[in-house]
Amino acid sequence: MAKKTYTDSAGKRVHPYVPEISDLYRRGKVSRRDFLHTVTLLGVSAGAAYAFADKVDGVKSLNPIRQAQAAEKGGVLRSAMRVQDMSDPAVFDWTPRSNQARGIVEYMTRTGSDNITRPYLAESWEANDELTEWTFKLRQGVKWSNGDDFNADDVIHNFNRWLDPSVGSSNIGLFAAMTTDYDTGQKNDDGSPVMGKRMREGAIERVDDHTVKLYLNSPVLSIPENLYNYPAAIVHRNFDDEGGNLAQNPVGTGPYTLAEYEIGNKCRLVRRSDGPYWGPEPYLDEIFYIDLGDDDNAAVAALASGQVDHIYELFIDTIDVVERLPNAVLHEAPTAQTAVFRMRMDSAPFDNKQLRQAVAATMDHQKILDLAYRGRGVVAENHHVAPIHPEYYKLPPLTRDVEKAKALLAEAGHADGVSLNLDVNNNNSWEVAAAQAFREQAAAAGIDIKLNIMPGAQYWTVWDKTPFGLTTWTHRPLGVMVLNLAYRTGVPWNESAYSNPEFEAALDVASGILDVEERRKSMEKVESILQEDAIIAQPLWRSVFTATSKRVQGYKAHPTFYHQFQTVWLDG
Amino acid sequence: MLVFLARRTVQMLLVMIGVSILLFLLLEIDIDNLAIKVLGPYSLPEARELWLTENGYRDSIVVRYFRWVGGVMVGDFGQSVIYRVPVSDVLWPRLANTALLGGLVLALVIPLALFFGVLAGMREGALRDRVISVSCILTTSVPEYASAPLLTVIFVFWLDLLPGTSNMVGGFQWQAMVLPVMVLVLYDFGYVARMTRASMAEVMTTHYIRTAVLKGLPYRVVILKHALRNALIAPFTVIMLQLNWLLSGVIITEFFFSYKGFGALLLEASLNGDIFVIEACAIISVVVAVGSQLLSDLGYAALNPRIRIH
Amino acid sequence: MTDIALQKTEARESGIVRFFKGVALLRESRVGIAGAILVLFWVLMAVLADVFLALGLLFPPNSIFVPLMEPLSEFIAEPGQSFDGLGGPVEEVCSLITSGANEGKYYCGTFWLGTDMLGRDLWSRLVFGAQRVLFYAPIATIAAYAVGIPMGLAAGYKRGKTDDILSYIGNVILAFPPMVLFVVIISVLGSSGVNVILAVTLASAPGVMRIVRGITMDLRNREYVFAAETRGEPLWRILLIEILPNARGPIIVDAMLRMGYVIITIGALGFLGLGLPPPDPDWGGMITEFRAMIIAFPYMTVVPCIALSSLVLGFNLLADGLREVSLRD
Amino acid sequence: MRSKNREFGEVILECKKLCISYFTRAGEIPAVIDFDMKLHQGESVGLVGESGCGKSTVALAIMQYLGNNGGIVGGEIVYRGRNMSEMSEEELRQLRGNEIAMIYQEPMASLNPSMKLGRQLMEVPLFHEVGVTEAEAAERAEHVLASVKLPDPRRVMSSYPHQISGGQQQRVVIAMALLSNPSLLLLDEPTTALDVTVEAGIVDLIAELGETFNTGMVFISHNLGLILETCDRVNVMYSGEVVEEGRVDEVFDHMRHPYTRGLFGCIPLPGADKTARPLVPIRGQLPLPHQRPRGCYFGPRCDFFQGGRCDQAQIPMHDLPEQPGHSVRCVRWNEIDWSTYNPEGVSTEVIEPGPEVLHIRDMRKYYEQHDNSIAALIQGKRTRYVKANERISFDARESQTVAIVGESGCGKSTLAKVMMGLETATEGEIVFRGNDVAEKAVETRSPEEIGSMQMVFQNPFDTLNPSHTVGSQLARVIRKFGVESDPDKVHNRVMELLDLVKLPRDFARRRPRQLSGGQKQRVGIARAFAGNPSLVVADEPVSALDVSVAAAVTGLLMDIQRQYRTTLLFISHDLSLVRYLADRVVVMYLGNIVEQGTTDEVFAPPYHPYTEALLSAVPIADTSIEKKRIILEGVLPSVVNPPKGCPFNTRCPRKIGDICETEKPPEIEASSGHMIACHIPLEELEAVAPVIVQVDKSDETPPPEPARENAAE
Repeated sequence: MAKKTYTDSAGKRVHPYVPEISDLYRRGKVSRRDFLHTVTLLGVSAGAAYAFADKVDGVKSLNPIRQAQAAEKGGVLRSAMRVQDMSDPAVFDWTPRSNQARGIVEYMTRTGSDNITRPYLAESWEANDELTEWTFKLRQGVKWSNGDDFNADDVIHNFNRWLDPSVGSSNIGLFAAMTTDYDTGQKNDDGSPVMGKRMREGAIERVDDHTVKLYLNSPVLSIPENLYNYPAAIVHRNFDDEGGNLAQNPVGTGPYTLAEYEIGNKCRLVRRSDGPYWGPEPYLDEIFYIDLGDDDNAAVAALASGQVDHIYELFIDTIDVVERLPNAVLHEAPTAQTAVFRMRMDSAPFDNKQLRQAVAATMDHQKILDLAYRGRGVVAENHHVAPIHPEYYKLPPLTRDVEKAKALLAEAGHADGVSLNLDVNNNNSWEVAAAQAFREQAAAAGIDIKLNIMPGAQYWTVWDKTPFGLTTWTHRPLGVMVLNLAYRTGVPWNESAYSNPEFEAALDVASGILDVEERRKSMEKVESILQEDAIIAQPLWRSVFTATSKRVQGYKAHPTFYHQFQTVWLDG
Repeated sequence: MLVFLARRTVQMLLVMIGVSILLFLLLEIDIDNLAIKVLGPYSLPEARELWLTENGYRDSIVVRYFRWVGGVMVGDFGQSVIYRVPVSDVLWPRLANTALLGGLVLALVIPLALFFGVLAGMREGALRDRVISVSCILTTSVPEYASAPLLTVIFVFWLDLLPGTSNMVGGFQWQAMVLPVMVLVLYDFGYVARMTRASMAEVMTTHYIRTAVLKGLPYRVVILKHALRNALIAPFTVIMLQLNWLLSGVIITEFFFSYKGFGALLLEASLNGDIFVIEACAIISVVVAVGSQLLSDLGYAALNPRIRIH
Repeated sequence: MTDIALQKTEARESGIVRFFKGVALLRESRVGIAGAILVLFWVLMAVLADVFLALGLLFPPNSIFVPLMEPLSEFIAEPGQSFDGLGGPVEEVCSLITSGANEGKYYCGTFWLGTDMLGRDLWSRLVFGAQRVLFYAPIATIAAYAVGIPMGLAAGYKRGKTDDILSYIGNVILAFPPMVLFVVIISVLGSSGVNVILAVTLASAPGVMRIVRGITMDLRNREYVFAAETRGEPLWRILLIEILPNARGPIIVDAMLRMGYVIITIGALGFLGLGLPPPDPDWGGMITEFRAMIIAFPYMTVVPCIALSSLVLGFNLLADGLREVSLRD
Repeated sequence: MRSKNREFGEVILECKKLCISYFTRAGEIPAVIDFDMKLHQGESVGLVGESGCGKSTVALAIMQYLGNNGGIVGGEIVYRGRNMSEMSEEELRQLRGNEIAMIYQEPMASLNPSMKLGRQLMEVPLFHEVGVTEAEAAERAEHVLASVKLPDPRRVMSSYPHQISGGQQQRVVIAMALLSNPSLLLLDEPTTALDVTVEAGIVDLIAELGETFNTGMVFISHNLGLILETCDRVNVMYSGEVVEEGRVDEVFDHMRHPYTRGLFGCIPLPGADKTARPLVPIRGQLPLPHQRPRGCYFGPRCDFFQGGRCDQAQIPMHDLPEQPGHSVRCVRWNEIDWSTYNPEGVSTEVIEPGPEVLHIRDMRKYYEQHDNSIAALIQGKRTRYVKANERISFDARESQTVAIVGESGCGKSTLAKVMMGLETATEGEIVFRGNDVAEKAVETRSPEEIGSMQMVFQNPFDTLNPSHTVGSQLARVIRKFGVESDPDKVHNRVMELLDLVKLPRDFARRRPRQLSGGQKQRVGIARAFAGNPSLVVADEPVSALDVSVAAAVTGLLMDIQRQYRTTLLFISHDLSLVRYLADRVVVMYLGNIVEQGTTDEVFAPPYHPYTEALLSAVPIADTSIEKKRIILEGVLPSVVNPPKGCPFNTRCPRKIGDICETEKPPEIEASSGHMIACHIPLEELEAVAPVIVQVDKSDETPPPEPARENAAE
């Protein structure tokens, strides 16, 4: 079948799926959110996508990027956040690090708090029908703070860095379709060579000064989204030659530069004065990150006494307090962040499926959500796909069934009950609370869970080894992303030692389907298998919270805590 | 005197050697764990092995110990895992902050405790003594982590008088010192005051005080010239040893108020497995503690003429 | 009467008599009485907690009912609701309300101090927390004495090399600020009840040793010790029979003070998240747990703060009273 | 003794019907009842009595310093016509240390340890006299230090108390008291904490100063001999009351109160003899203040007690018409016929000593002392020797009492330790019943060996373990020594032992806390005799007891010794007691034996100069005794650094020359078994007059001034 080329009103090519999904949307088969999310990923501008959606829905939505009226310029935004090492953006493994760098270096794309990905340093992009070739048009007229022009060389240099195993960037996993396996030269214990991944020859092409093209060896829809993943900030092409340290040599395209920086203490970004910023000038003169330690209460107390204007993340315990503070605003963002009680399939007694099912059957998801998270989220269904994921398929709701759990337990040979040790990390109080609530629920079926609460540092040394642990997973825009990361045989993050060929086959099928509706249908099987195998008992998807003082305007909480302060200004 | 000083210094060094061995054994005997702590939980076993070999951790434990001690002696504590900078870069500023906090606390505790202790001990069993003693027991019974939230509720949320944290990133703020200092003073004051009281009360029953009174000296002179110096000998040692307790209390208080001090650093390091920082903090705190003991010995000798000639 | 029988009944009778005499002496110290009352209150609560639970006066400490109830609120359940830890269906264990706004619902008790965010009864947790702390603190204290007393006796009696070595070990440990030692130990060993006991023992034993050593150095010059030596009594007998019983006065006073400090320490470890792991109710842990909600629900934090401080205060006052009485004697 | 018939000035202090009480939780406890006293300018009044009789309370009441819980509840103290209770605090302050000064029992405790002595002295003029400059005060202080015969006053001024010896400290305290030239001096047991030879010097000084300054003195002591030497009048106190008062000679020679009489019966005066005229203890015990009987407090212990008279109303003082100023608190004061009352105890046969039990030859005990100072390291002299015992040789026979006499630091306790096996001898032999035990530590001795050599200790308050009952402590010893092991037999043996020391059997269940000092000491004796020992070492067994109790315990000890034919090694500093009970005497000084022989030999010339000084120093409560006064100069040398040559050469009043400083003195055998270690030729020593001379009592003329030897100066 000959390929039909679609163009938009401006004559620009659009991906063939765009008209299709537009049609589905018009017919009500696809949610507004799914529609916006997908078409923007496929290169349709957010403005056009919103306009189309507005037309269909007959509403006038405000463009979320530009809604500031009466914004005042100037001021210092003081944000309570851990201040960490920020020397190399490619190896960032913690969001606060990227936030420190966000004002200095920028990304190719930008995903808003509405889960919509928009152009940033890339002006536009398009993918071929198979989603294996992606062309990015770079914005022109962007200048580095050292006066150089931003061009394709910068982008290619960054890809080279990310996909060079010696750099150690986690981007290598996100852009795995651009890599090839190679022999690292080291030997495994069994004598087989240790294989690594590195950039495939010809995976990236410099089309012209402002165009690059990526060649993938398998279809990936999330490339534009991945380009906003926190380690994907674009650094100058001479980054490595000039020391490879952003903190010491803060060259970037962003509107700010680094004025003060002390790990564990503070990080101050000030408006750059060495040349005009390519985009609209941000309102804030300075962004000042203040490290108040791991203690949430200190941050709240600081907010209460006006020492900070913004808190990076609020834990659930403090939201009552913040709601009561006269000068504070609580911001909530629903996410696909979760924690799973995961059972390691290769360790007794969890090698017994009935036992795992019994454990899962005792869980009252709603109650844990209410108790441990004040109901601020949605219940999860033991399959690690969230309702906000576009491919989410709604299975029949899970109900707690203590009798069934007892029966399963008896089948598993533990008619008199069983005693289990659960490792829990105490970094987040809600996890400890959830563990305690679950413990009481399981006790009703004769499952005695002993909680082994430990500091995060300790937990993260055993998280992928302990037979029974409560592990947090962060937000990812697509459900299959986590499933691929954590539930395939032998992948490094497969903390539950899960191995089910049937599941993997179903997941392969689902991952290869572009059609949202089709993919969703195929997810039914994926989700059901996971639920049935009961390797995780997953109570909830949580909202995340940040807080600002009342003088902070134009702020929206981001589900992954990425700071987008371009639209933020301060009153008074 | 010099002999005494030299002997105490040698003893102090011996203790330091013991402490360093203890710490080293506690924290660095399990080098695989050390590698995980340093390189992170996601690091590959090969990388850990490489790191261990490259950094000499496969050498014998004795060699490693001396290498480590050698580093510590010249102020090289290694590289912080969380801060990614040499430990000393983080440690010294933090220590300076704690010194400020501790200095303020001592500056308040010493005069207050001595004053009230002497006042109470002057007339043992009198109402004044009872009120002071019971108040001291009361404040000593409320640990820092109980008084800190209570005082925060009162002064930060209700009265809105003081800032709730003392991070001082925006520069020094005296207001931010008030709560941490208050919390530590409350807890520490009672102990020193009661020691002073006990010492004073004991001195007041001695025969030489009777001699002084029956010599016809005015009461004021008896107290100031005869009782006080002798009564202060015991509290002096207590005050210097108090530094040790202060360093303990500082961990909780700094944690509570996000004060960027040495105690918060140690706690954070230990929660995050930043072993070299833990080692450095522990060593430094012991140096401070043992050093204060030396000072206390010297002070004791200065106050107590009987010690001098021995 | 035989000699041994005589000795035994002697010891037993007089032991009891002396105990009551000691208690009676305490009567003469008002401060001591106040301390004894505070300690006794919590000890009774701790000992009787399970009885109260059986009588329905307390809820199981970890059972989850209704989250975030204010103090004094009544536990009203809808028919058909079920709560683990109530001991049965609402209809059976709670009383039916026959009039008023809640007519037709069931009254299951009162949350005297309200409930926490997990819906657990705060008062019950406080009482069971007392049980935990009054379990771990005495064990840790006794363990510290079990280690410190023999060391102190040996060092104080033998002097010389024995003393040098034991004192050196003590000095090394005492050189650490206590909390630094706790943090280091717990961060190496991990947090659990046993490790808390271990840490406290390690950190306190040298202090005990110093005290016992000092007393022993004084007592070893007593003539009855001299007499025992001239009889050729074995070392253990001299230490345990001749010296130790006479050191009990100061040791008991010190033990009371130390107990207070151990309670503070356990609380501090709980506060720093290094203490007894949840869901065991732990006062220090409760303070941390609720601290975040201090403005919204101040009583939640204040109550464990007061409970802990009152128990510590009790031991401190008791020690003061005992010392006062023992000095008078 | 002070000269009689001295003229005194006006009355400076008068106590009228003084009653003092302490207020305790148990209620009001009367400490002093109905106390009357008059003191004239220049007069010296003694208060004498056993512990707890209230004598110190009187002194503190005069100072108006009774503490928080004491108070004058009746009567008044009038100082120069003014009632002291009505004085303001400031007036009192002006009086204290200025007009009324006090000298205390423990000089070390009475001086501020952290203040230089000069400053402590200077405070007196600085705070009492207007316009005195520092320089003047310092000059005065230095001057007064010289007047109390302290060498090098300037050095003393800049010293701290711990840097000078105990005797010097007491001189400083006296100097402090004299600085303002007080008209009244209160001395509370000023010499009790000091060695006898030092005591003699202080007593001498006080007497001399009292006369020079014409000061009124209240001298408090438990020692009748001291009172005799220092006072004009004496008040004998018993349980808070004065029972007899009068001029010293009248009271001592014509005592009328049974208690006074009893007291004298308890002290070993030169005439006493353990077999012929043993001491007579007062029976019973001092009543506790809240358990005093009605009427006469001494009633229950009195041989002349008459029910219905003595136990009715409070007894008033009765004046003796024939002796004005001599009064007595006894209803039967003129009824008792003392001439027919035979207070002597039951005399016993003299026991012949048996075979030799203990044979010590050339025993040395050196302690090594490691000097870790840097100076010592440099010089290479890291080890120094403390010569605690140097060449000790003496023997003891069965049933014999051998006394070892010496002052503190003479090495007698070390000797006891070596014998008991707690230390092993450095050299020499200690042959006990045929076995050399010199190098046999107690752990290596058999229970039988241990049990056959036991010890009675000095301090009744810690001789018994307060944590165990009397019975269990005795039972332990019985089992330990293998005397009995069957529980019933052990129990019986415990009962026997209690019978032996004349304690009720139910004491077995008591704890030491419930026993008095004397009772504890009896248990201590029972414990020592539990293993049927052949040798008992008694280390100052009665020195901490009151005289009446001491007499009883001494008597008991000797009874048992006699019964068991035990050898008794009696360590003591009390020469009177030694003379009374010992068969042989060994005199030690600084680790060396300076003289040994039978009691009679040692107490009569030829003396070793040290023995001579010691004898002269002991106060004797007998008006018919005349003594030479020999005051030893200088300070007792340290055992760490003993003098070369004769150990006594630094203080010896008879030093003959350089030889004393360079050569060890030879042992002269004065007669068989009487050895003297001295360079002075025997003839010269034999020519020395006896120290103690009993004068004829029928002579009513006042005795002459005590002879003063030139050597004393």
